[in-house]
Amino acid sequence: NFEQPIDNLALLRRQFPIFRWSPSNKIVYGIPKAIGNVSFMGASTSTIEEFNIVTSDKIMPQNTLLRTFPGPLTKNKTKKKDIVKWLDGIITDISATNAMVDLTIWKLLKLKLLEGSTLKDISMLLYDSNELQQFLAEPYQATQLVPNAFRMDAICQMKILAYLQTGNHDAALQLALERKDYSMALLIGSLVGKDKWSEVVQQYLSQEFSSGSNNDGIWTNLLSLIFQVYIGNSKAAIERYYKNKEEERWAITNWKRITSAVLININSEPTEQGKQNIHIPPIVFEFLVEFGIFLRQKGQELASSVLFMIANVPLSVEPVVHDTEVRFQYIGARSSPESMILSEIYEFGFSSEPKFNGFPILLPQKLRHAYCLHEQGLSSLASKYTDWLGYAIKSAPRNNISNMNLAHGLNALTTRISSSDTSWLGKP
Amino acid sequence: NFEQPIDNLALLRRQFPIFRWSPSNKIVYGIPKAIGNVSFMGASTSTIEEFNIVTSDKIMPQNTLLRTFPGPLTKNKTKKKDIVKWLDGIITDISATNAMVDLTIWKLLKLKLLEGSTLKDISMLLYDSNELQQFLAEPYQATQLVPNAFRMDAICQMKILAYLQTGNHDAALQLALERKDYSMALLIGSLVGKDKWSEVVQQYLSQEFSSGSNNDGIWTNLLSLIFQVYIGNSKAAIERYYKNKEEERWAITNWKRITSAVLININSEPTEQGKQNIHIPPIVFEFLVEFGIFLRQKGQELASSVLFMIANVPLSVEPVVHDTEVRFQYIGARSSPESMILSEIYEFGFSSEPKFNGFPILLPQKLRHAYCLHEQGLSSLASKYTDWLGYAIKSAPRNNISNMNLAHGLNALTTRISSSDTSWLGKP
Amino acid sequence: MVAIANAHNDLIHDAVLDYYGKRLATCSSDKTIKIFEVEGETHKEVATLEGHDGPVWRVDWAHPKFGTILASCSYDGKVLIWKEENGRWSQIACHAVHSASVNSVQWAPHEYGALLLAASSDGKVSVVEFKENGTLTPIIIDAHNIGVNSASWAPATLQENKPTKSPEESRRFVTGGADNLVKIWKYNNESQTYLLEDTLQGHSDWVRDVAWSPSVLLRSYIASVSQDKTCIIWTQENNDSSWKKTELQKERFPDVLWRASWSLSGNILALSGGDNKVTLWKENLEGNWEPAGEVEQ
Amino acid sequence: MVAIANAHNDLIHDAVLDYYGKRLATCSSDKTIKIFEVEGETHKEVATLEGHDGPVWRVDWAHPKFGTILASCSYDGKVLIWKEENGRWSQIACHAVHSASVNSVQWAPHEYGALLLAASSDGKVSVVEFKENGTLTPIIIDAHNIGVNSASWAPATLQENKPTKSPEESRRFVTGGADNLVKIWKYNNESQTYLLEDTLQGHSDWVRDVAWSPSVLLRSYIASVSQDKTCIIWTQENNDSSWKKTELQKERFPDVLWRASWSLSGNILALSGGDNKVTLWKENLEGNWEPAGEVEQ
Repeated sequence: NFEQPIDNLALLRRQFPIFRWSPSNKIVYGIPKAIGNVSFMGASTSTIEEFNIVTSDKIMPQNTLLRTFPGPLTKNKTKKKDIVKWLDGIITDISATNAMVDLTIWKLLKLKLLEGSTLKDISMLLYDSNELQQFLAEPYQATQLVPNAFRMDAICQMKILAYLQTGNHDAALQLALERKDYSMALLIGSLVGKDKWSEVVQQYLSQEFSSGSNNDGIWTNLLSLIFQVYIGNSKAAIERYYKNKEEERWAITNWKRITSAVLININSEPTEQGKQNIHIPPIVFEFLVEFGIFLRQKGQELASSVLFMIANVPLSVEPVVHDTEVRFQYIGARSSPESMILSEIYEFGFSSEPKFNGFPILLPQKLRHAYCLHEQGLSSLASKYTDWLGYAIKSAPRNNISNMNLAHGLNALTTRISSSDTSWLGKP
Repeated sequence: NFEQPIDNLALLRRQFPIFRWSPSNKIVYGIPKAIGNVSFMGASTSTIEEFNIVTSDKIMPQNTLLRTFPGPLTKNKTKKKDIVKWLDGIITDISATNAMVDLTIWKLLKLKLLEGSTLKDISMLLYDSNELQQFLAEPYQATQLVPNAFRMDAICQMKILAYLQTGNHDAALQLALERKDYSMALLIGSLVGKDKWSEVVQQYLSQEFSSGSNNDGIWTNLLSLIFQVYIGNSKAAIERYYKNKEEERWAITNWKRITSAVLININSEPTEQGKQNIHIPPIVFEFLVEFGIFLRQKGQELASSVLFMIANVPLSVEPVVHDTEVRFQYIGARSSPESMILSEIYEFGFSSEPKFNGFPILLPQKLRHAYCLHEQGLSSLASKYTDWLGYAIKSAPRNNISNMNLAHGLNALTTRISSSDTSWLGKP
Repeated sequence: MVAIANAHNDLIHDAVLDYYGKRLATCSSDKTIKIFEVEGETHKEVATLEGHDGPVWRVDWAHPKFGTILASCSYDGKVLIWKEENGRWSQIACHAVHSASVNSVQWAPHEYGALLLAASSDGKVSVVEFKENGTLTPIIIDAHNIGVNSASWAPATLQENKPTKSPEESRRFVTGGADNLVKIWKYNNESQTYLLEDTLQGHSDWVRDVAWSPSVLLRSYIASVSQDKTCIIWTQENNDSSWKKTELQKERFPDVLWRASWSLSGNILALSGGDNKVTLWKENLEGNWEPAGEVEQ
Repeated sequence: MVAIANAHNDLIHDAVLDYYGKRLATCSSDKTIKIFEVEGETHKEVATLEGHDGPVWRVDWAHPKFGTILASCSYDGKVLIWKEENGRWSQIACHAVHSASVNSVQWAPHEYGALLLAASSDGKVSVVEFKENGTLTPIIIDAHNIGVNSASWAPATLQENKPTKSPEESRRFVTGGADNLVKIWKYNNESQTYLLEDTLQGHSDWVRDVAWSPSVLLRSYIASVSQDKTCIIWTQENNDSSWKKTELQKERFPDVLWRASWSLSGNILALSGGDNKVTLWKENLEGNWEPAGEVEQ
């Protein structure tokens, strides 16, 4: 575009639409009647025949979430079953509007609030393994057992024992692998530590399962992952996905099925009565967090949020675990109304913990929630939030920048709400 | 023996030797000259021609341990290297006197006091695995690999994956075992938990190693034990020895070799400078304690003491672990001078712990130590112990029965020491 | 709804409501500014402000705490300040530091005082403070070669200062130029001027408008629209990290995008396009921008 | 070393030193008791006590806090108490509750007062307290059928009482009988007598002597020696658990074992055998008993 700089002359030839928000929550706009340039070199005339002034809710799409959400959620006051009921309605609404929308997060939050939910429920939400039952039900023609693998002879076995009695793991392992005796190699690997164990598992799976199966990738990867997770080696297992493009793609594509398989393999403990939260064993927690970090770093914000939510990671400015920069601050894109509401429900799920007092990081998002309500013309709901926030700010440290900014923003909003209430266009 | 009760007439026909200790630490004795009955029905005449009165040390065997031991050992005062030196002397002495005596405990205490000792040193003390090196050095004719074991086909593999995705461990494990694919069975076992894992390990070892080896018992038992210990399943592994007589015998006979094998398989951590105690991982601690309990319950007091000592179990009236009645109160038979001294050295090994103030349970044994010294004519050493005990009792709770008895016994001894000192037979 | 018909006879370039939504100012290629008062469903034209020598591009109302004050900018290179007292409008100041068309004018967040930001085709932006004693102390910055089309203030936020000092305001604004660039500027206390903080490349033709989202406290959002028929959303996590670029939609718009305007909450972005449409946009949960309707006449 | 020659002309059954080791009492089938005073390497016979009508089996010195007092027991069924005052010996009491030979006599730990334990061939043991007013209040217990050969006090120890009360003494003794049994007796405050606490079976012939180790605070040790040529060590972990039996050595001794005597610390056990030998024994680290020498004339 080597056009000579011709100042804003273009503006003189075009009437474009005018649209302006204003601080008063009112909008002025004017749309030209005719499209395209005004008459060629002729006298310019505006085709905006009329300006309209309306309140913003008149032209904004009604946001059902914002309008119906029973927030702000308050410990000891809001009832879980009310939120569950609300979630049910929203889930029905969304799927009626758009069958393609992924409702995983909404359904996960519902499960987390519902009494008696199990890890199996969460697993089934991510991947309905019932479809596998049919495959499993197919009769299997047991073939004659014909030796097709290897084990060590007696002398080798004695050598293994001797190596172990001298503490020489490496030599023992090497001998077992040389003789392709993977059972023995796995046992020795279990002695040496997580890293060695993982290495042997990986080697075994890739050697013994590389042929014959038509989707070997999933087969080997998923098995390997499950076995490594349950020996507490999630971090190393997931590190592979960072290094290998193919496995990275596989992990991103199949994150739900992977997570489902890990969750369903948690040995069910006897359910403790009155226990609110589903208990996640530390080994599985490690998997959820490490996989969540991986997905986040590959741009899968929502998937990573789901994993963090299953793991009950608190929303915070602190990194999820100490050796990463990844933080779980909001659910999804924080500026969206969905994010506000999901984060608030998630936060509420923690309120059964005795000392829980809310996530400080959510305060700005709640202020934004109030702005959005105000903008949608839902002033009384907005006031509920500003009242709630006013109370929260009072009990927060004063000389904290973020709280100072919060107080400033809250003050601006309350001023606006009260001035628009008394203005001639305000609601009665 | 249907002999008519004939009162003590037998006494009238026999002159037996007279020997009496007395509270004064002096002894009176008279030995008859002639042996056997006095003249048949004849006039009875004593053949004790003479009574001798001597101080007890004159007829007691000199106890080198008691005489030379640099006790009482005092935190911040006694030097470790002095005890190590003394132990060296004692070890030389004992082995010079009796080559058959087991010096394990003495050498173990020395290792525990020596800076820079490693778990490998302890392992080698229990069993010198160097003798295995020769066997390992023998050249091994690698034979052609011929399939002699089994692995699943592709369909089976898919079934395993499907079972795991539905969380059905049992079915997956059953299938793997049916197809004799132990590698897969072991992997699945690792998912299910310690008990299942142990079961599979056991099944695998007994199936795959029951033939061809000439000492399969040791082979299978020891391997099985090592693998179970390192997955944290020592308790279950050792429970087998209680149930199976043959394994019980094997475990009792080979306790040193077994313990050595477990210790040498601890993955060496980088040695922390200035760390006094050898670090025992919790998993191995569990083994040491459970195996120690087993040995104790099978009457192997000293062996069990060695295990508890390696595990750094404190001497206490409390059970070693909560689910047993077994206590580690003293090392060996508590009334023996060896036990006193070993316990005191063991106790001293803890004195590098900042708040350690001695094991209260050792106070009575130390009082006995003082009595023994007094009896041996080592009055000034005895006084060192009574002084030490007097101080210790002052800082102990007064209304405790054991302390009241202790104070009473200490008082009796100090009275005796002072009265024998001033008596005409006392030392200058 | 209030409908005001036939405000000007020539092209109309801007229409702005005041803080309370009671006054509307419009401006036009006919060189005039008109003031309407709206009350309920009625309105009346109360003034026609004449003073510019060329088309008037933009107008902006000052915060009511400074009085009823309007700023305007024009092709004639001037920024004029207008004030109403006792129902009478008059020009109270003229800010004439630019040598070519002044394309945008915006009052700063009221917390900073009566501070005006102007962008000009002479390649410069100026920030001028109207002090109580009537003096003007303009800061003039070379911003974009060829010309600056638009400039927009960031909302007022506090930032950490040196450990010993209390927090200070983080005064920033964004500019969009005929060099296809978007630039971020920040006030520097030591040099007493605005320094370039970041240069954002993304457009392939003139940047027509830039708008900094008024929403405080969460991350910063800037929308830039261009002659290249695209809108880019620029986001910054904290006040000091780098800016991330997101295209509003993958496909180009049918025509040039002229203006961008954020709703008060920052929740909705309105774009004025050369295809005569005003389209609304919102960010969804996944962080993608999706249509939120279209404004119909 | 002090050597005292030819004390009696008939069989000698006992020889006992007093608390300070300054006086020796011996007793004999010649029905007399002799008292020797020892000083340095010298000794002199100071008294011959006559009063029993048969062989005198055992003598025992009371604790010096009660004065210079000796108890003796005899085939004549009597226990006599002797006292020295101003260098003169006299019989001060006669305890004659038994209907057959009294085979052993022992003063209780001095903490309990002047309490004497006697064992008789009439199958009974008696505990008699010599009160300050001169009265005797004997407790008589059926202990062993056929006859009791020996009885020995446990050392004085305190035991827990009811939670609200202060600790009480645990008064116990052991008896060995012609019924091959060893029995443990314990004083019961309510019934004001000694009750059978345990019966220990292990010997296959008359138990000739029992000796309770004087060592307090660790576990209790009792040695019992028998006509069956064995010695058994009975141990009890706490004052209330069951007794564990250990044979001193696996093989039988060459002849009957007549007497057992513990050293003050409990560390050494001396056994008098029918083979004319006094052998010494000690417990080793493994809990086995091993020889610790032999006493030579």
